[in-house]
Amino acid sequence: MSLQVNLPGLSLKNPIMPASGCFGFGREYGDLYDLNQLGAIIIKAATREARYGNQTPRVAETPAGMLNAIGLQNPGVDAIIDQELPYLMNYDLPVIANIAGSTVEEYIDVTKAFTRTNAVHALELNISCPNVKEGGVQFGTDPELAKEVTYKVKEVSHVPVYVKLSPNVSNIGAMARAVEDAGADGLSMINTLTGMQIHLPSKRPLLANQTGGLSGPAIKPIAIRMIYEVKQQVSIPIIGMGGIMTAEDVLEFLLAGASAVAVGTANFHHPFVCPEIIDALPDVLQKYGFTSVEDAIGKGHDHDLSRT
Amino acid sequence: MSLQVNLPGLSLKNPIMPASGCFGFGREYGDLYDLNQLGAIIIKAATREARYGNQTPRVAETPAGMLNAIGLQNPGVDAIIDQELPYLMNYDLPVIANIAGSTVEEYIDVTKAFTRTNAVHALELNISCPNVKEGGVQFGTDPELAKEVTYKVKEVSHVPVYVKLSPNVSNIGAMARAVEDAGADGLSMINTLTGMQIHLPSKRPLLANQTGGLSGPAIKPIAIRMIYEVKQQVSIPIIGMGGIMTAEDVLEFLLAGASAVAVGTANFHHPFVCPEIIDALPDVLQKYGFTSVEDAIGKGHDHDLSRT
Amino acid sequence: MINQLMMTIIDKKTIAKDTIEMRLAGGAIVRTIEPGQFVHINVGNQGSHMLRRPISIADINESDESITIIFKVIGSGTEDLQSYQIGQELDVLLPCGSGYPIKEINVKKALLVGGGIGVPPLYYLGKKLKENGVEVESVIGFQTKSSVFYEQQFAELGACHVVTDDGSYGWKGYVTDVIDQLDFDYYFSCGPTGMLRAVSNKLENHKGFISIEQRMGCGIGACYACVVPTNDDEKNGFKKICKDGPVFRANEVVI
Amino acid sequence: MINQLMMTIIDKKTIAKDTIEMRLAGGAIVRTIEPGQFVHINVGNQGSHMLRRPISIADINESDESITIIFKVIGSGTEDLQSYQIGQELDVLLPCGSGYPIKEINVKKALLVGGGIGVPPLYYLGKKLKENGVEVESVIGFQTKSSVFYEQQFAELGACHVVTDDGSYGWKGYVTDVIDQLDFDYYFSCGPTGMLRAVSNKLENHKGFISIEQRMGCGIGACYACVVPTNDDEKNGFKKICKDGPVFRANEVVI
Ligand SMILES: Cc1cc2nc3c(=O)[nH]c(=O)nc-3n(C[C@H](O)[C@H](O)[C@H](O)COP(=O)(O)OP(=O)(O)OC[C@H]3O[C@@H](n4cnc5c(N)ncnc54)[C@H](O)[C@@H]3O)c2cc1C
Ligand SMILES: Cc1cc2nc3c(=O)[nH]c(=O)nc-3n(C[C@H](O)[C@H](O)[C@H](O)COP(=O)(O)OP(=O)(O)OC[C@H]3O[C@@H](n4cnc5c(N)ncnc54)[C@H](O)[C@@H]3O)c2cc1C
Ligand SMILES: Cc1cc2nc3c(=O)[nH]c(=O)nc-3n(C[C@H](O)[C@H](O)[C@H](O)COP(=O)(O)O)c2cc1C
Ligand SMILES: Cc1cc2nc3c(=O)[nH]c(=O)nc-3n(C[C@H](O)[C@H](O)[C@H](O)COP(=O)(O)O)c2cc1C
Ligand code: FES
Ligand code: FES
Repeated sequence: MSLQVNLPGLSLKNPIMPASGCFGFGREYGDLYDLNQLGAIIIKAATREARYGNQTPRVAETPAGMLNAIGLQNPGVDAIIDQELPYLMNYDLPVIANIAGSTVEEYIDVTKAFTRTNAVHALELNISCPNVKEGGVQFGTDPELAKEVTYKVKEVSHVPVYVKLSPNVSNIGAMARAVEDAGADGLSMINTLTGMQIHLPSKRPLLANQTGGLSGPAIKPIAIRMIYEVKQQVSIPIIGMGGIMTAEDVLEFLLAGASAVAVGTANFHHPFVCPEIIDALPDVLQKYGFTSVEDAIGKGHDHDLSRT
Repeated sequence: MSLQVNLPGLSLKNPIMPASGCFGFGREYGDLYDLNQLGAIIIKAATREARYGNQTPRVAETPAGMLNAIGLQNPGVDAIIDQELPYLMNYDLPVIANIAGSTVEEYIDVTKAFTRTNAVHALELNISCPNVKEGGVQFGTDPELAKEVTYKVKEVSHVPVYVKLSPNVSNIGAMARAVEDAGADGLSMINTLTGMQIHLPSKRPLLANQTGGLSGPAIKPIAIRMIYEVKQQVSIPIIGMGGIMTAEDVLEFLLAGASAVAVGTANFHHPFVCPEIIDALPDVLQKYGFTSVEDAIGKGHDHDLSRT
Repeated sequence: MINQLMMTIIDKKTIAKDTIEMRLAGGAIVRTIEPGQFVHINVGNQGSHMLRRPISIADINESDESITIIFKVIGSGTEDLQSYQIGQELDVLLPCGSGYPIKEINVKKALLVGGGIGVPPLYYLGKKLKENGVEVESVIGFQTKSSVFYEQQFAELGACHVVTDDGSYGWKGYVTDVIDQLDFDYYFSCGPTGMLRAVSNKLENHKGFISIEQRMGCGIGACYACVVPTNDDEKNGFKKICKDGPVFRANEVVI
Repeated sequence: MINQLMMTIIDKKTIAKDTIEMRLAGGAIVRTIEPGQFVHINVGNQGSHMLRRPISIADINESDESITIIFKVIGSGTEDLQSYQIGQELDVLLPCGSGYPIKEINVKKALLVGGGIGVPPLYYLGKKLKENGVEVESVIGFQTKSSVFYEQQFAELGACHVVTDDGSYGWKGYVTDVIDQLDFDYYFSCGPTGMLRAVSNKLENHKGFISIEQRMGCGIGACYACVVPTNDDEKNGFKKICKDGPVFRANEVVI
């Protein structure tokens, strides 16, 4: 059973990768299992300078999900290149660098910094982090801004660029088409939905940042719907994510139109979830009549017209 | 402990009401318990003519939630007035009629029809049902259209009008301000988020309508966030809903800024949930230091500035 | 009147592949149950499932006021249900729906036609019919030998023909290959939609009742999840399977 | 190395109001545990909780390779944990975090200062210190008499002073009312943040270690949920409580 998937810049031995922000730069999970099992790794968001991020508490548990407001804590792109990427070069593992910023210039600068290294195989443009207040949200909800930042990053990037879409929009298709027009090589979807939990004893929002991003199984139906919708409107490939816990979930994303998937929150619930999904995937594909991963991609769309 | 809440057109003995579409027109739950225990009832959406709705399957279970695509099945506003409302007049129970339509004219006609009766105490304008394809979605995501339909319905309504907002938007605050400007007496939020589930054996969307509305505890953090955000931008009262299962959940909605709440999906899980929440509410309010329901409304906002 | 009860599991057996028989202690209410009605079960130990699962009532034991259910493990809800042990309690709504109207019809010889997990409700129906002096013959179909259950129980009610898709047990083929060779004045059928369609087509000149399935929300008639169009001329005519059904006159609804 | 184990519950007792002591059978790995480390437990029977719950390791029993945890039921996760019975298995990550570096310091007389659910990790610490010939004195604080636990166990390690907020047992007041009258060369403290702040202020001229809590995601250092700023001049300096902690030198981090 072939799990191989080829995407712009990425030759994946299987379609499973940890999602950005949920796997650090790989070291901690690398202590638990051999990262070479993974299809790829998406590392934590990089900004131009080091950021401390938000105050704590930064996470809350919700029904079948969680909220996070880490706030893009990271040591800055240069430190990531110097201190984190060398560790990952020990592995035979495509690296996708997630980049964030408050201004178009910051995105460009981070992208340029990554051109210094050949340890990164693709960029994931995080235009959707709901926890950055200085304007990050704007990029993710306004098609024109999304287009502009995509276009400018493409101009300076030496590797393919995937744009990560925010689900907090009225029209996900319009966002997807805008970034495709601007030259994006692929899409990542979805990022978290903006949510809040109020802590009853203190009568205030539990997260110090007040709002946080909702992830986990709770949001899976939204992710599936958005991927299904976008798949019909663009021709670039989609990396799907949002609540994946099992190999069955992966197949659901493939059917909806994702060509590969990322696993986020599930790593916290079960640290070995990625290799376990990879192990289980061939049997699940076979059970539902597929002969390879590529065979399943987008197959949830074939029946559209046959249904009454 | 006073559970009393007064809202435009509605004098509620307690803030708990079943949500539209989850309680029919009251008969079935009226067979299980005395509906007089409820604060009010929001009845199933009415359209001008009878509608059959979508094909089945119409519901799917999701992690901590469900999808529905009923498609506004109802016997039409005249039949509702003649055949359903008389049953509810046996109770001492404010009735909120949920109204839906594909065009502004349909909303106006349904509103006018309800002026024939004095059995309805308020209208809930459903501009957000994601399952109506002929344009219903448009009203819910475009502030200008929402403004127009609100304004026109207000012109012909003899009772206060609550506008039910869709969470499938980039900017919930803008929607809320638009309908407040147009004269809405209150807001209902949130309706369901558009989602999808793919049925692996058949490789197609499980719901015949393909997409459906996501409800239940899964969406509670999104509801709380949106209510919290809107509360800071409007001065009309909010009926909150989205995933309420317990009296603690009710308090969370009150703190976020809701003045009353509606319970939807939880009725399917546990048919006696509304009276049980009403029974439990006084102790929960007291546990967290409140002396009445009104005392708790909006109290989650008081600490905004004191937090570092 | 529908009740919500915490019912204690007093017996639990695997009676065929992935097929569990459970007995639940109820109370006086079980005496009011009619054949064809169902229970709506909260299968989650910790609210892990938002929707209840509809399961037919397969038998009533008046002496200890218990009901029997038989279910097949096909997904996450029935898996959780299977994990309950004797002595534990289940949160159950019952009795739901409208059963076979056997008091309102004049039947001498009944044919029961069941397929897979559609077999259980026919057992209590058959028992009641026999009690009322009706002659009962049954055809029950399964995928394969390991899935067969309750042959003995049905045989006690009258002639019982077992059919398997692959012929590994009983007759090979579908229930429809057998039923038109039999003699009866009413038929009663429950099973997958495809089977019900085939049965009601084949027996279109007979009077009969079918019991149908649909994904449910409330299970009590409030949410309109489980509607089925009616076969008459009324525009937008429909029935709710959870309340008006699951039993309908053959050809009453469009399946 | 952190392991994921299915650990069998071999003992379970209520030792104070809402306070449960559980023993979990581990295997050889328990011998590698240092005082102050914690386990990260998947408390949901059916994946009902996305996040694991961090609970300190209160004791190690080398003979049967088991660990002891003591937890207070304060919310939905600890309620589910409480519902597990002897014989059932728990999905546990262990050992997590960095413990008290007792091998690296030269301590003769140790003061343990614990508050509420901060008391448990100090017990294994005290045991190890005593094994190493260190004199141990402890001050453990609780809200009220019914919450007090492990007085006897601590008394076996050395002098033990119990304090309750309401004076219903032992000394009335806070642990800080007692500690500065005592003589020691290192202190070790664990408890609510307010208490830790008060203790480290009061004892600012002493060397000591504190163990702190924060809401966690991964529990292994990957998600940055549990950071705490460091007290040095480095810009953006921080530590991860789940990995670099939960034990820190007093004044190493900003609490
Ligand atoms: C009136 C009625 C009586 C039934 N009686 C029996 C019985 O006696 N024995 C038995 O084994 N099964 C019976 N079923 C089918 C049973 O309800 C499903 O097998 C069960 O709900 C599957 O749940 P799951 O979580 O294991 O499957 P999943 O596929 O994981 O369930 C997902 C959702 O789909 C629903 N669903 C899936 N299959 C069906 C189905 N066939 N009918 C209705 N809803 C479905 C579930 O209730 C749940 O909401 C009956 C169904 C109905 C409507
Ligand atoms: C390193 C460490 C060691 C701990 N050791 C113990 C111990 O030995 N005994 C004990 O009773 N408790 C201990 N705690 C606290 C324990 O983790 C919480 O009481 C528990 O997580 C509460 O879960 P809940 O679902 O019952 O509460 P909820 O309030 O329902 O939990 C909601 C979320 O908040 C988190 N949370 C709530 N309170 C705390 C807290 N104080 N610290 C961290 N996360 C919290 C939960 O883990 C969960 O993610 C420790 C915490 C940490 C960080
Ligand atoms: C703790 C946490 C941190 C995250 N950090 C980032 C990030 O830095 N950049 C980013 O693009 N997405 C980030 N995400 C979003 C995830 O990559 C993913 O899109 C989302 O969580 C949905 O997937 P899941 O449900 O599998 O977690 C983060 C999510 C979590 C839970
Ligand atoms: C089966 C079902 C039918 C619904 N029908 C309607 C409707 O007719 N009109 C409407 O405004 N909202 C409708 N809703 C939305 C609910 O009123 C409510 O806004 C939403 O479900 C969130 O609340 P909950 O999580 O408590 O269910 C429906 C929801 C469900 C689950
Ligand atoms: S399941 Fe709700 S009406 Fe039938
Ligand atoms: S909990 Fe994830 S880094 Fe500490």
